[in-house]
Amino acid sequence: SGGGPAPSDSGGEVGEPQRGGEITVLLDAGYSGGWATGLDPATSNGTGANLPQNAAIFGGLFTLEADDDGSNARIEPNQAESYEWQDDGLKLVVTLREGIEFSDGTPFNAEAVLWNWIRELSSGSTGAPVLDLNTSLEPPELSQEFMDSLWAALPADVDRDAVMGRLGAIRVVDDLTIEMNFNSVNGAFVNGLPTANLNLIASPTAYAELGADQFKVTPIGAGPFVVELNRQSERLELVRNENYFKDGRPYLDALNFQSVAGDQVMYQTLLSGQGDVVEGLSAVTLINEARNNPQVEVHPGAPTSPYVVQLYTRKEPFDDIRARQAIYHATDFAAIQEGLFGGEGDLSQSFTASGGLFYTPEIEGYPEYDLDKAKALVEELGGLEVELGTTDIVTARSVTTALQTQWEKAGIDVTIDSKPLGDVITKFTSGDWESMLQTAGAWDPAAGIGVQVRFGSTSPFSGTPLPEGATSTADAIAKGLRSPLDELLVQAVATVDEAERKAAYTEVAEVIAKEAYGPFGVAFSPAQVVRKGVHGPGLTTPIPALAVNTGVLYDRVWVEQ
Amino acid sequence: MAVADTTTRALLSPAVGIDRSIRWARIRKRLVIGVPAAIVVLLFAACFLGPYVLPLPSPTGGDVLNSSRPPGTPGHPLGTDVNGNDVLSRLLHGGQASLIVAIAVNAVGLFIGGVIGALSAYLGGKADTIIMRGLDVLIAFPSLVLTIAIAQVLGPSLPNTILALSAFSIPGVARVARSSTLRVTSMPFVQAAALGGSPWWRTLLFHIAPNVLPQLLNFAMLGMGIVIVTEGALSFLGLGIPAPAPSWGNMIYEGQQSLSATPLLVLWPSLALLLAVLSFNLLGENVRDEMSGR
Amino acid sequence: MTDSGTPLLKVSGLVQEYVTRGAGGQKAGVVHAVSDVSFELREGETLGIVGETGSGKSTLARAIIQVERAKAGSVQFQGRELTTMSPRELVSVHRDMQMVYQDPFGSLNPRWRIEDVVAEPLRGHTDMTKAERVARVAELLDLVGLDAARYRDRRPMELSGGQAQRVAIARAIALNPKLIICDEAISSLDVLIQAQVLNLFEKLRDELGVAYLFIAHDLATVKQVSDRVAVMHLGQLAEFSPADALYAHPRHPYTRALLDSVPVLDVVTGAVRRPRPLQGEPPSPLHPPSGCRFRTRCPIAQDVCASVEPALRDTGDGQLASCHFPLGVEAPRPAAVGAAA
Amino acid sequence: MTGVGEEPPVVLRVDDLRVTFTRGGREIHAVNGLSYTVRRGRMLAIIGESGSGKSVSVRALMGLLPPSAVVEGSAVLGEEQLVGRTDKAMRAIRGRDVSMVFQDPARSLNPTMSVGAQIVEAVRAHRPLPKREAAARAVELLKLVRLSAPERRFHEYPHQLSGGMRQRVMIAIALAADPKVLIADEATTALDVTTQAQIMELLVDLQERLGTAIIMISHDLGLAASYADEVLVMYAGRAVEHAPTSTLFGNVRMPYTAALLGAIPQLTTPSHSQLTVIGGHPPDLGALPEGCAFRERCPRATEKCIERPPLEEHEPQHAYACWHPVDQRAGDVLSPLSTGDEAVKEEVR
Amino acid sequence: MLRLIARRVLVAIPLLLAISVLVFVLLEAMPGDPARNQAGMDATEEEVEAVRRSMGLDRPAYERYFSWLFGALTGDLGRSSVSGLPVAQLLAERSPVTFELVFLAFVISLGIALPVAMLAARKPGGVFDRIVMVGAMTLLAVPNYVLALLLVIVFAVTLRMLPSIGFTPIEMGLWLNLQSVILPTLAMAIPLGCFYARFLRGDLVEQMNSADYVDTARAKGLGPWRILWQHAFRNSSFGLLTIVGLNVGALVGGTVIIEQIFAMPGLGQLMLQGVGARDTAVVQICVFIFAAVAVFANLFVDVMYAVLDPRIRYGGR
Ligand SMILES: Nc1ncnc2c1ncn2[C@@H]1O[C@H](COP(=O)(O)OP(=O)(O)OP(=O)(O)O)[C@@H](O)[C@H]1O
Ligand SMILES: Nc1ncnc2c1ncn2[C@@H]1O[C@H](COP(=O)(O)OP(=O)(O)OP(=O)(O)O)[C@@H](O)[C@H]1O
Ligand SMILES: [Mg+2]
Ligand SMILES: [Mg+2]
Repeated sequence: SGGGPAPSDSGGEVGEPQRGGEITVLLDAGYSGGWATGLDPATSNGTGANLPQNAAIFGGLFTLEADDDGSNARIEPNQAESYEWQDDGLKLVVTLREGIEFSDGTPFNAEAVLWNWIRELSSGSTGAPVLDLNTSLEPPELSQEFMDSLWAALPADVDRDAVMGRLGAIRVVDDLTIEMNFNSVNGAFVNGLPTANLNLIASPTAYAELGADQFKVTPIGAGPFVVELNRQSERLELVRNENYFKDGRPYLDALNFQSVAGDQVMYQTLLSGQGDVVEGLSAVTLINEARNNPQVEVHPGAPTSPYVVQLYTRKEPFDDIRARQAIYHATDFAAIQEGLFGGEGDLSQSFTASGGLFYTPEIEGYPEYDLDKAKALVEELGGLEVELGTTDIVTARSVTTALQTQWEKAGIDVTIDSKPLGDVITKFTSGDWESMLQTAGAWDPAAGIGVQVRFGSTSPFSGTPLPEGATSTADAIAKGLRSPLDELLVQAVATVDEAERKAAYTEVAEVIAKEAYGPFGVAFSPAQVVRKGVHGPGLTTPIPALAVNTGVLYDRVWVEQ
Repeated sequence: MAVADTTTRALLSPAVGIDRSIRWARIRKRLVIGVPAAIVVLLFAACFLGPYVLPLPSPTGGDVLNSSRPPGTPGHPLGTDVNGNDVLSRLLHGGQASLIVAIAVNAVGLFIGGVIGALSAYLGGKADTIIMRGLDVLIAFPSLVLTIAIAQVLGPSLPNTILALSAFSIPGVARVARSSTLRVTSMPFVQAAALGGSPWWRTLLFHIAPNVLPQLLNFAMLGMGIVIVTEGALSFLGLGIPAPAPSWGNMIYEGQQSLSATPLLVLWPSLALLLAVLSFNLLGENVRDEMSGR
Repeated sequence: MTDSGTPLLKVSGLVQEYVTRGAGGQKAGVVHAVSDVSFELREGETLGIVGETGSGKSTLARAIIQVERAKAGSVQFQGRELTTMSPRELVSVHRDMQMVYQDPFGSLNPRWRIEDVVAEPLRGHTDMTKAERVARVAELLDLVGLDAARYRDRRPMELSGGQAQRVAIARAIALNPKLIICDEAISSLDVLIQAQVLNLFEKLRDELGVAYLFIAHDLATVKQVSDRVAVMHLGQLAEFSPADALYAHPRHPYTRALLDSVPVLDVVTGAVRRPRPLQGEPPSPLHPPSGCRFRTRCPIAQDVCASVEPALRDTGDGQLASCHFPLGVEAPRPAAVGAAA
Repeated sequence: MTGVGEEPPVVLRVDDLRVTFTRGGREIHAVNGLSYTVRRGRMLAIIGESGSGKSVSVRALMGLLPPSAVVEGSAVLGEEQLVGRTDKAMRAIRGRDVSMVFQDPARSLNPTMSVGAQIVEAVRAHRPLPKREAAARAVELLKLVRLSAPERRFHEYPHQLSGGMRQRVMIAIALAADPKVLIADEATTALDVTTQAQIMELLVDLQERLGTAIIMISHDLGLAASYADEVLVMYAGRAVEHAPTSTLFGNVRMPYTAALLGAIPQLTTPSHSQLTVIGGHPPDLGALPEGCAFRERCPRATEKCIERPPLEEHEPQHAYACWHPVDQRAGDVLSPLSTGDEAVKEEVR
Repeated sequence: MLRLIARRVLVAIPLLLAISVLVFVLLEAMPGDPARNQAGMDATEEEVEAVRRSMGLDRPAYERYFSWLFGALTGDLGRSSVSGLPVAQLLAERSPVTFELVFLAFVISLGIALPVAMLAARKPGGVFDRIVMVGAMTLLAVPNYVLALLLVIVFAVTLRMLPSIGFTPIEMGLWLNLQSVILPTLAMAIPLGCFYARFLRGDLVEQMNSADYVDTARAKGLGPWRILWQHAFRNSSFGLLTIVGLNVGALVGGTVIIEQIFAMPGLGQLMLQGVGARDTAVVQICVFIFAAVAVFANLFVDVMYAVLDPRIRYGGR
């Protein structure tokens, strides 16, 4: 990948990892610090956000790792030993590591994975990936015991035929091998796994013992830590899993997660000694402040998701490409990067950044900042009035304010509408918006709230034009219609070949630029701020954010004693 | 036989000043109202005239390349904020918003609450009971929640903020209005007015209102500070006057999100707020004391 | 009682009760503030009303002028029944019936100028022009002994108590009323001022022929202005007599007790008569004694007083008293006479 | 009433008492050199118009004036000088040597404390009695003031008592520590005539039984005449006439006193008789005129009155401050200003 | 006394019902679709419809209100649409935190107000009085969220004496529990205490200057403190009580912000999250509890009047 992230400020020699100790990690209550729907991967709606908790409790079949400078990020098998695509990318075969046990001592085997995957796909969690599974296969004979346990773990009103279909597509090959059969190639599937609930495998025995409600609170996995206390969305206290499959790990005796409201309080709490790590501090002023504080270290993340100003092309004013181009020409993200982010982060003309896959900093035909052109276009349009929405987060608010200023210089009249996430979602789904500042992409652009969600014509969070002949999103889905951009997006995942995918994504970026669907800007990743003496991959060495936040590898986090 | 004087005075004077010696008293008397009044006038002048008289940049649309400048930067006496906006300019414009909100909310509260309370007391009987029960509901209802709800339903904007905040200033005013109307209506001069053939509206307008209003005004003065502070609390919950338009409340809110890095951004609006609240309170109390001293 | 034509004011069977409420608003009892009071008042006559505190004097006044509607009974003024009148009709009645209150400052709106205060009834009841009103106000202020030029622009707080009370009187007489009700109108004034105001009342009576209902605690004051006097006790009329007769030979033991309680100083000789206090506590208006309400404190009470409520009746010389054993009257039972003598 | 046999000893000697308030930078001379003595078991009545300084003069003895008051002169009670004491030193005297009953019994009692507790408090303020004994003493006091069912009343609250009963409780409180002097500041003004007579009767009785000296303040000349041994008439902060009761009312010399008498309606005069009226206001205590303070309202005033007449015993035991005294015995009345109408117009200068 | 309480409770019932209707209406009026929120960002229309049905949102509003009311009355508060947990369980977890905060805030604010007001009223216009009253007015003007952060900076960050966030339940030790609530409590109690102190001081001074029974007490020879406490304060306490009663609503509502700053797992946080997610069952009951606390606080105040004021206790004559 491209240019590495800014070097960390840590300085000094990092010694050998030491065993023992305990840390408290502070999480933003508005995002990763909220786990109101619980930690059962099958029913949690927050799998994407609750990466830290899940990494600690479940570990995961696969993890995203990177070199110490954050480059060369790659998917590595963790509880899995390996994976292999077969049948031209239509069948994925995953082999598990031998000898892993859940923290309750029960075996972690292919059947357990099957049980989890079926639940995770069938329990109605909003975190469940939409997969094009080959459900036409006849399900194999499964033991009555297994089936009973599965049905007991599924919602009463589950669509039993669908479950049987999934049981046909996902099969246990042997005790350590499981396969998944697809109808179409999904080149992003494995890359997306670390943020998906399918990555998290919980103990079926424990589920049966604890019952659904309790399992949400104290789930049993095979990760490095075990839940000791869980106050939903407030505090999670974990202790070392003595049964952990990696020798000598985890280093820490105990790990706590504390949910805190807002950057200032998180930072303050860190300084007061009540926390050791702030996972993801995004207020630039505070990051700068922290840099000057000798008690703490600041480690910028490897940026993957640039800001994007999404434009709603299906109604005025952005149904006119000139209006969209005017926005492009009026937007000077370089100045914003300089002014708001102190020159940190990447400037990107597409939906990924230096830490992510398929990063292309410059896109052909991208309408660059050019105030005169913008003015001319606005004049041609006879003026332009725009509402610019944003999620109510400090940094995002600053960016919109800066954008407003820039756009107004071009004669565009801007009102800002900053709302909490829930309300932003409502605005999107009701189509009641004109332009929206969001972040696009992820480490793999297809993963998480990636390019498909922002630009696919049938996504409720996209403002790109509907496919020809479709009257609404639902209509398009029903008729199976696709816009040219949709086709490209499909292509980009319909192969497991990286080069092919990169080519397709470059084309996607070019189409977006040409059609002026939305200017991209700074990719800035929140920084990890840690107390001196805390080390670990994802904390003191950067790992690109898979979707929004970094997947810290908590089994390798250690503190100097 | 000073019986008469005491009853009348009691109506007009909720508090009795303390005797203070020395001839400071007279000077003090003037200062005690003059100083806060002067500060209030100055505040208004600074906020409503300042921006047009002083060579200040716009409070919004600052240059991001010129952000987070320290106080004393040429052209920016108080520096700039993260977005590169001039802090002094924001402070003065923010004052406009805050003062407008405070005055408007109190005006609305005073008018609606006053009318409700006065009518309730004046009508008495069933109407009074029904109105008072309704107010009980509003008073028991956590005001912040009500405000959040209204602000959510209507969306953040200056007029909606005023509306939402009024919702919880009304019941308080209504209560005060009711009790002092009750007191005034029980005064013989109101009865005398009826005997003098004054129609009810004349009585309400020319006898009751002028005697109830001072009390309400004093109450409103004390309410000014509360409104300004609460407007800030609304920002805290993502409501209130929408950014980038400044108000003292949302400046404090935005500043506190990086308080330890940029404490000055909180300090300036807080000081302005403090000054305003202090002088409004002092003015309200001293004017009341003065009126009672007559 | 009277032999002339229609009386100015005729009150009959007037009853007023208040429900008192205790903690939490539950009913604690009924105060019988005025119980079955009847009397008449002729034009230009002054009726004084005396009685202990809580005996219902003010309540009676309020019920007559209709600021509070009575529970039962009738009030006829100039032959018109007031208790059934609508508030609108009452407006016209108030032209001829005005009131002066105890607290001179309380009865003047502190924010109004004297001129406006006095002009208020003129504005409310007449359609005088502004100039006419100004002239009339000057006339009225002059009549009550205030220099119009000096006082018209002042506010009540800038007056002394006596001056303020005169303003209130000027307002009351603005429409040349037939009846003025004075509820303790001079009690809050200083001795010397009291005299001035009393003289003013007398003067107005002479010049304008006003009738008064003059309520006061002080028996001497009442005597000073009254033609007839009503003595109230616990909501009832104890005695109703021509003033001089009542003071010379009270019929009701209660009247006697009141008179005995007042120290008498002969201004000329300096001789004094010490009060002879009545024994016992006044009964609670919530639970008035059965029969005669005075019997618990009455020195001449008999058994019959506890069972039979005495009616107000003529005891000779036009003196009405509600007592089974009126004083100074040849009574059927010698025991009673002996006790009173 | 007086002068029979040995005069009882003097308990309180007030000499040239002066009280000055400072308000808004102006000095208000509320009391301007007041002197009198009170003897054991005797009653002194102080009468005068509103604002003549009656209350201020007695409150000065108790140290109950606000801090803005400056008290000068001397007031010796027994052996103790009352003027110039600190508040703390005054505390030991209040209630024990001199105590006070106020005008409005409804407001002078703490509505939140039982009657008994308020008396016990007064008892224990000066004698460290155990609670039980203090309570017994309180009941005794209630009996002393002839309150019915004292044991029950002990536990009742002021609002449960009638006005007269409340004033009896006030008197009980005032007597709690056996004071030498009891000050009754218009103690009966707020009461009914019937109750007033009862309370006065009680005071006289206590005075005789306990030997307490009483200073009684009143507007009511008749009341003063009926009960007091001596009467002192105040005007504008000064005593203008002072004599034993019968002497004074037997022949009023001071025109001001005569004016007061003439203005009061009498039970003995017929209805609709004219009252004698004088106009004008008491002088502004912030700017007292030279000479006789009553001069400007006095129908008998002459040039001479610009010089202030001293209060002197012009006749045996009859002191007054006037150059042109009236002689009631000689039939002097306060003409020519009998109707007061003209006077009314003179009112404001 | 029992009758008084019973009466007041009876009056409170329609009041609470009216409040519950008001909450319901407000929640209905808020923009946003709970079903959509629940279904997530990439759910299809059909999925949303299904969620809507499963949440019962397809029924008319009044029907939902009555079924909620019926449920609440029979002890079934429903489940949070966000976490799927029973609301009753959430309440059981959350209410102790909020109640502890509110209770302590009251105790501390009164604990500040009483002595300060007494000392100030002892010598009105004196040095202490002036300093304290200006100080009180100043603190009153500082928003509680700023005060909270300042407290944290001083006591948690700089002095490291107290935790800056979080709540330690009382089961883990009283001291730890108190440590965790002291800063949030102070942030609420200081402005409130200043308010009470100002009010009480004014009332006390007025009593001391103009109440006749204070004169009586002085005439008895009582010392200034005893007069202040036994006479002036007793009578001032009614006014204070009224103010306290009126304030409860505001105070309880104020926990919304304080809990957020201090990461306290209380009702305020729960409600705020609920509002964001249109979690009707949760918001409904939270607001209801807040209102009920205010209503019952006023009921308590009324009863206290009766306890403290013999005029009410023993009725009139
Ligand atoms: N509005 C009211 N509600 C309840 N009771 C009342 C009301 N007004 C008067 N009373 C009661 O009615 C009785 C008569 O009261 P009223 O005021 O008429 O007496 P009064 O003779 O005027 O006494 P005072 O001489 O004290 O003025 C009293 O016991 C009083 O407590
Ligand atoms: N605290 C004070 N400050 C200033 N002046 C005062 C104060 N108290 C009393 N005075 C003045 O002192 C004068 C005498 O008042 P005082 O109360 O002694 O009169 P009084 O004779 O008792 O009258 P009343 O009959 O009305 O009780 C009055 O003019 C009054 O205004
Ligand atoms: Mg009355
Ligand atoms: Mg006095």
